[in-house]
Amino acid sequence: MRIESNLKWHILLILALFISLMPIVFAVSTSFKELSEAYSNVLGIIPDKPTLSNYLRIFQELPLNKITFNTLVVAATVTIFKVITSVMAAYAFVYFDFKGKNLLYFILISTIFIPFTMTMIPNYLIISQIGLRNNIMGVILPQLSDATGIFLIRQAMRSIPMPLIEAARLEAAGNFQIMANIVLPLVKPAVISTGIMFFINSWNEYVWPVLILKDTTNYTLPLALQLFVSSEGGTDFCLAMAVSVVTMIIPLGLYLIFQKYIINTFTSSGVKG
Amino acid sequence: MKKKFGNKDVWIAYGLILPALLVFAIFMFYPFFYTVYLSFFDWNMIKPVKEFIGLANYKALFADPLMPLVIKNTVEYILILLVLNCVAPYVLAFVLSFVIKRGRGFYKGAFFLPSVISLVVGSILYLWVLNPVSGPAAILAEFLGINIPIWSKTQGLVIVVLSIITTWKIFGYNFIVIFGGVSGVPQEIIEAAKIDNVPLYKIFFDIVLPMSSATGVYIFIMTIVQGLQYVFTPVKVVTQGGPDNASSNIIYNIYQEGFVFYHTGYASAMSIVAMVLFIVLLVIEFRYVEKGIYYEN
Amino acid sequence: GCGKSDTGNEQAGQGEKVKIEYWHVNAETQGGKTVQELVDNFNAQSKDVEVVARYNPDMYKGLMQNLQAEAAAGKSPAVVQVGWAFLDYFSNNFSYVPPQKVVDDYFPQDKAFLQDNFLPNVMDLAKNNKGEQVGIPYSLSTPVLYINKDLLRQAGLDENGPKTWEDLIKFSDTIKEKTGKYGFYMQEPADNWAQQALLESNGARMISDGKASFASEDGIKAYQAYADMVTKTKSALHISWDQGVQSFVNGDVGMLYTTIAQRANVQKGAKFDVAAISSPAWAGKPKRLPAGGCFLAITAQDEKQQKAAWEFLKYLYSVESMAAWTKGTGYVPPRKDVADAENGLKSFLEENQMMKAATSQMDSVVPWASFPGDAGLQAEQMLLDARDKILSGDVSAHDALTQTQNQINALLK
Amino acid sequence: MKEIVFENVCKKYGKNLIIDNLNFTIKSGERLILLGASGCGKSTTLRMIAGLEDITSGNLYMNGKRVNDISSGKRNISMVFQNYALYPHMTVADNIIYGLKVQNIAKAEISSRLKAAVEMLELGGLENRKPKDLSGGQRQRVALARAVVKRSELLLLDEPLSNLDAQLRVHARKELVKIHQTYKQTFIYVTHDQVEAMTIGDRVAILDKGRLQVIDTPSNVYNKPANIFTAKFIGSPGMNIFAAAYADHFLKIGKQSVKLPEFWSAYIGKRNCREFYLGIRPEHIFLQNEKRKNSFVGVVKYVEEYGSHCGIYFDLEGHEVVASGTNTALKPGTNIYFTLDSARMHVFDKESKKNIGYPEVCYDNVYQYQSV
Amino acid sequence: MKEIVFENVCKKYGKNLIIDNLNFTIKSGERLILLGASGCGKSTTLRMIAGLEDITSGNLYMNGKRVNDISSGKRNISMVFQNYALYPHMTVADNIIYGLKVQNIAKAEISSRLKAAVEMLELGGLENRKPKDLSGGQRQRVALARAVVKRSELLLLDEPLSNLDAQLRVHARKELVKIHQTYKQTFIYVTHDQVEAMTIGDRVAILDKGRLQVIDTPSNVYNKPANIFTAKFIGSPGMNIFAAAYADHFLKIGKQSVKLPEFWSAYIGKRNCREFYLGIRPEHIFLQNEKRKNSFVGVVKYVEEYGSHCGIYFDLEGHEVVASGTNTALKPGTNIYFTLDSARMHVFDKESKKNIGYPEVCYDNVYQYQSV
Ligand SMILES: Nc1ncnc2c1ncn2[C@@H]1O[C@H](COP(=O)(O)OP(=O)(O)OP(=O)(O)O)[C@@H](O)[C@H]1O
Ligand SMILES: Nc1ncnc2c1ncn2[C@@H]1O[C@H](COP(=O)(O)OP(=O)(O)OP(=O)(O)O)[C@@H](O)[C@H]1O
Ligand SMILES: [Mg+2]
Ligand SMILES: [Mg+2]
Repeated sequence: MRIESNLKWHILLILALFISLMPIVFAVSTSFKELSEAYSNVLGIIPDKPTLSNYLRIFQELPLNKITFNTLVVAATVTIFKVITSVMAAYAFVYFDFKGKNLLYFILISTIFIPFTMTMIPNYLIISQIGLRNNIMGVILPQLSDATGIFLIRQAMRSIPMPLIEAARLEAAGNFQIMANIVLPLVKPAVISTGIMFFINSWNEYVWPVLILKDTTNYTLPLALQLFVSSEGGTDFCLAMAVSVVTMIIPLGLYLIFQKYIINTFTSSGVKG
Repeated sequence: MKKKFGNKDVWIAYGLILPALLVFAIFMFYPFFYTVYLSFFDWNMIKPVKEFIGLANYKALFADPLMPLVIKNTVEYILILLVLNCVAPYVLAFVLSFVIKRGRGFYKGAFFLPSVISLVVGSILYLWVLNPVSGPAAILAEFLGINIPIWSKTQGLVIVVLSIITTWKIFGYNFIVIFGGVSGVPQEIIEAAKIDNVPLYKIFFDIVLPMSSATGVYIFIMTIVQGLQYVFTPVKVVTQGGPDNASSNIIYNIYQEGFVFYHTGYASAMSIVAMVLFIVLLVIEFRYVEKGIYYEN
Repeated sequence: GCGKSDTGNEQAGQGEKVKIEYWHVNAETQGGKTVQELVDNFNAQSKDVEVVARYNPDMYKGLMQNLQAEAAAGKSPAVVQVGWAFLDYFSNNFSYVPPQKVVDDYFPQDKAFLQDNFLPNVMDLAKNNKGEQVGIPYSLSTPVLYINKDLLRQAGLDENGPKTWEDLIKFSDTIKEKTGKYGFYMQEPADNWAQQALLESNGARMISDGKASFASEDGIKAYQAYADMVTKTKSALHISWDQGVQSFVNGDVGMLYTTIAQRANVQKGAKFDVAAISSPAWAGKPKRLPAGGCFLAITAQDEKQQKAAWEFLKYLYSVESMAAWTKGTGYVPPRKDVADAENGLKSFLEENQMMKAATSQMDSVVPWASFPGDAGLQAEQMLLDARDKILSGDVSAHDALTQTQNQINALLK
Repeated sequence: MKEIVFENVCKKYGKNLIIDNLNFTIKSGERLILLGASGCGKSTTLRMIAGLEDITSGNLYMNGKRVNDISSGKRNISMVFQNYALYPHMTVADNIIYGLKVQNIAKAEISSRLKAAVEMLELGGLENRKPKDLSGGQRQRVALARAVVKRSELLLLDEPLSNLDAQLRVHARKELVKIHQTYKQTFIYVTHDQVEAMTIGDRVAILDKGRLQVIDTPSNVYNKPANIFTAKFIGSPGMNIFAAAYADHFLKIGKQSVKLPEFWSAYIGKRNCREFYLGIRPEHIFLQNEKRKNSFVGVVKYVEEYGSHCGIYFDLEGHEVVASGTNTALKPGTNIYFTLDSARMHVFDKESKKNIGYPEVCYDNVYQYQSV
Repeated sequence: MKEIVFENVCKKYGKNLIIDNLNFTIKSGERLILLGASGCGKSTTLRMIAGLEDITSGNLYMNGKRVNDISSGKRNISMVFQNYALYPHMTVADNIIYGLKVQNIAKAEISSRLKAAVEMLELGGLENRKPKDLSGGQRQRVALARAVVKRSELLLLDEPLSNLDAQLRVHARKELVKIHQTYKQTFIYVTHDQVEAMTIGDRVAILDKGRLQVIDTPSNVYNKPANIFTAKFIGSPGMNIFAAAYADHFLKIGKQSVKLPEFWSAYIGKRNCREFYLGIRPEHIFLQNEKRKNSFVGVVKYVEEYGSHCGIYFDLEGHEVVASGTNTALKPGTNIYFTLDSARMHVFDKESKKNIGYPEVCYDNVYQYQSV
């Protein structure tokens, strides 16, 4: 395809990027400032007097390693479980005909529209009853009932040309093999992007863990962030930004690792018909 | 017409759905019915007795003068969100897939970046960045001779800013997903259109959009769903629903009724009504939109 | 540990320490560290009690929510911080033991502890509208006026700041005229605390006889004067709290009316000559400043827990603990003797002149108005809505306050 | 090694009847060619055999067993799809051996089969490419290789060579036959190429709009077509067919008439055919430079050159007729004289459009009439 | 109506050189056939002309203007893609007219063109189907219809008829020529079908591994192939080529030798060719029932029947040779005698594999040597 004069597009894109990335740059830069500089040198991206004191403080005052680990466990468990069950269910919905399929699907998908605040109280009672308060399992469990993955992956599976499945079936490949060798590789982009979404959402989940977790050693990162945001005493932006940066690092790193992979999967699945 | 798998494999299908179904039963369906149950009671979460009041909560709901405002705010917010998070990423994905070649990977990575960051962080950041008196945006605007209005206390504007904050969070993800859908349109089909001298915007509307409509619908729904879920944080951190409820919306209102005023029954009724509204939307989507969607099978 | 159940506040086995939970709202920037220090010290010295501190985000409202959920699950912590605004709501909805009762039941030797150590007007803050002592005042904050002396001088004003609200209005307008910057910002969080000070100091009362009564002539006049600064002369800023404080610290606002609890933040952030002075009064009228902060209530349900709770409380209210607490949070100590004691705050107060603004106005402290009954929280929200209406300039203070008063009274019935 | 029986098989898409009551048997080890116009239902038939398409009504048997409800995987079949259906995410090599891997065949065996297939289909050097980086013909060869390595009992081929150049096609065709001779699979082969049909097929089945027209050996189909449809369908250019009449030993075409040989006169006379359709293939029209006894005359319209020979189109009493020849210099508008090879004439009933058959003498000589 | 000039055009995919220094001119209004083995770069060449593929180096001109950087849309081109590239979400009718709609052509005009195309390609009744509900051949016809309705100056056709049955193919081919005669577009046409190449092409270009082998009229390509590659590539079965020698008026093949006609002796003698490759097409081998003067002898290997004729494969001094014939009854192992049509013999240089040319007498008679 021809490369036309795309300068105007590039300018537009860079501008949009500037707007969307500025806050992040800002957060990182503030996390290395002293409070008085954060107020007086608002625009300075590189601090006049760069300091690590914010980071030192938060790591001294909080078991941040443990907290990060907790968050990772929660996000990873939730992601893995949801991705696996979503793929399984989506596969059943796309490649099987069975009684009540459409109704079941509709009911599952409808739950996407149930606000979490609505099921929060009963869920809290359940988690209390099975004794999982102040336990990251209690944070994990209710997050598992989420139909968005089923929805997205089903959409993706529906766009696989049927002849590919047929060809595999002719090869006497069983359900498991078709799923593993044909369907999964072809819906990889969808699975990965769903997984990323799950991970990020769970990583940043705040309302529910606040209710469940008590000890700082059981905390997840967003709760740790909340420790530095107080309305009455005023927010110490520098500390808050330092925690924010810690909160961002892992999902960002994971994304950067996966990004190449995603680009590859996107570009290698282009043959249809 | 195409054959699916043989009939006797049906139990496999059930087996595949079972794990998901189990979690749903415990953490979604049961709580849901419990909420329905609660909506017929007057209760504040701790009183030992729940007082059965029939449909009174629902009646009160429809009589509440706040409801029209809250619904209007919700609709406004969603509309803005849809423009910023469905339309814009679609255009961007199209441009990146079929118009420009250079820097594709870079743009993809960069646009996605903000969506990995927690909204609490985002809200705090924006509160600071967009401070109309002394935030960086205000200082920059001052160079250009522009005064930033005090949005957090301005009706209408406050919704726009909340939308911007959630957009910052949602955009990147939507973009990546749509990019996947858009770049799944076979190159040769675009080429066929290019040979016909079809202008770019027509390629977009006539070919790319319909062919990636499955993804589009997903993003459309997710934007609404996630948008409503996400907006909760900035509303809470930035405006608490103010000024004078100008930034409140259905989800925040449910929260406020349920967890600030402890009108548990009333909040439950509100949840039910909200959900019914959304499900009606969903049914409409299934009925009409789904027909126009192109699926490979 | 999956399936490991949490036995925290239930019975503890013999020989083991009794474990109790202490719920607080102190973020790391707002005394959280001190809470942990105090708890650790206590645990180290106590033979049979172990305290677990639990932070509750989103201030007292957040704590109240969590407590609600906990209660719904049939559990409760032993000691909780209760915000003044939640006094009535708490006493109506949760089961607690009056501290004196615990003392009387189990600790006869401490019988006079509360009487001896607290001013009666301070103790009264923690009484509900039925006159029952719900808890013990723990942290106190009052609104003070922070001033940017550089800006005042620049505007040719007295750098010691205004003494009355009337002066403050003039100061504000002058700053606006002379420097182009904003003259004044009064905190606008999701509560009506600062505004109560403004109104009640002018002779109005938020509540009288269990009914809303703020829309009196005095109340309306005070509110309108404040609103005029925002809408007419535009010398005062109408913005959210965080942003308002930020603007003051950045030097864009001349005077900031907010809680003493923000002292550390202002002091650390400001690069100009900053000071805190006592809350202004209306000319010729007495100041009435609502108490911010919280009291501690005992929510422990059984004897063992209640005993442990008191042991912990006694520790928290010791002079040393109180002093540490004040240093860590910036609150004003509710207990007598702390300010002047050598092992208390003596040297601290000398070094931190800003604190003086708050300690010196202790005699003007009144309870933070909280509307009785389940609808109290909703009433509070109505006041916030009224504030937005008035400050947006669309509705006069008279109309908005009157209407809101009527609505609240209708609700309270 | 698989016998397949169609018993009243019908297939509908929605309301459209696509396959209309198929009844025939494919013998075990046979190479059956499926011919028919575009859209007549060839691919659908293959797909039903493969179990990829439900059978709307009727029964399908394999080796005597009803298989309507047996899943594809259990039928031991390989197939070359018309649009290849290559796995886009796998390399060429992986595409080819995927089915073998699934069957847990030994590594060494797999790689030797892969090597053989790659060689046979000239895919060397492409093993690690993805399908999208291949040319059309290369993709088709990968699809073919994938079907061939499996060595299953039944090989379904849907226009497997359509995108290959002539040389490669000849080569692949021969290799396919070799494979068949080694493994004796049953072949069902869809093609539009007459040479392929004739050289590969043991029998040819011709479909028209979902209905079976004829199933017979290639040479019978070509030389003794059962009806006009078949006659016209095979051969390129197809058979010339035009209305003719018989009267008193004379064959009349329009205003022209020539005397028929006795064996035809007797045959037609006995059947009392007055008017009928006469069929004659282009290569059985003998062109002459000048008028002779018994010759017809036509007017040249145009000449098409095919390389090895040419097609001479001329007008005969209002019918367009084509004859094979080598003289490309014939000018449009000039007269042309010709005789018909009477041993290769076909006569079709006017009503039923069915072949009325041949006099005995034609039968015997059908392959030897012309000396080399 | 469009003249196209390739000037040192090269194309690389990664490191693979796919098109190697193309230099040739396609005349305005010409019908050019692109031939070549699978994977030789035909589609790539079309795609470069269409502007869908960047040109790695060299220049491409249209009507004298360099178009390397002109976008496809501005080139006024229609194209039939090898894999159709139909819009899957549009009906057949919409697929066909989409390009016209975009150009804001009047409704009436659109519908009349649609009607014409649907008729021409026998797509009636399918107008409202989606591509995935069509058979392979139907899809191809839709793709062809889409290209044809546009009436642009340049029509690029990538194996446009490969999935059609013989009858339809003949029909479509003729329609295409008619369209060309009406609109005088430039056609560039990729095909593997020799008959199509010969009948449609004004000239034929043959590619081998991305290099242009020859560009000439179809009859020259067939009858006077410039080199062995071309000679072998066109014709099916292809030309027989085997090592031979000349000595003293005699043509020697293995141990057999026959006397050459004088014109060949002189021609070869003059060029001092001792050893060379001899080429002879199957239809220029005359089979005899018994040994005659000047005839070679071979041993029959097998016979392939093609319907209108058959291919007789025999061994001649260790070379496999094929001759056209009609006698399918020849038994493998029997002796076969034949002569070569000396006017249609081709002699290729042993080193360069290039054709050394023909004696004058062959030249003149090349089309008339055999009487009809
Ligand atoms: N994206 C690509 N990357 C690498 N090689 C490619 C790519 N696309 C095509 N090729 C190679 O380029 C060569 C030419 O391909 P092209 O499609 O032009 O062949 P073709 O002549 O049209 O063949 P066919 O008759 O089989 O369609 C082939 O060998 C093919 O493998
Ligand atoms: N999903 C479908 N819905 C409706 N009609 C269909 C569907 N699939 C195929 N058809 C129709 O069924 C008929 C038979 O299709 P089939 O693919 O078997 O034809 P074919 O003989 O293989 O033709 P070709 O030679 O063109 O590939 C065609 O007319 C086609 O239009
Ligand atoms: Mg087909
Ligand atoms: Mg090609």
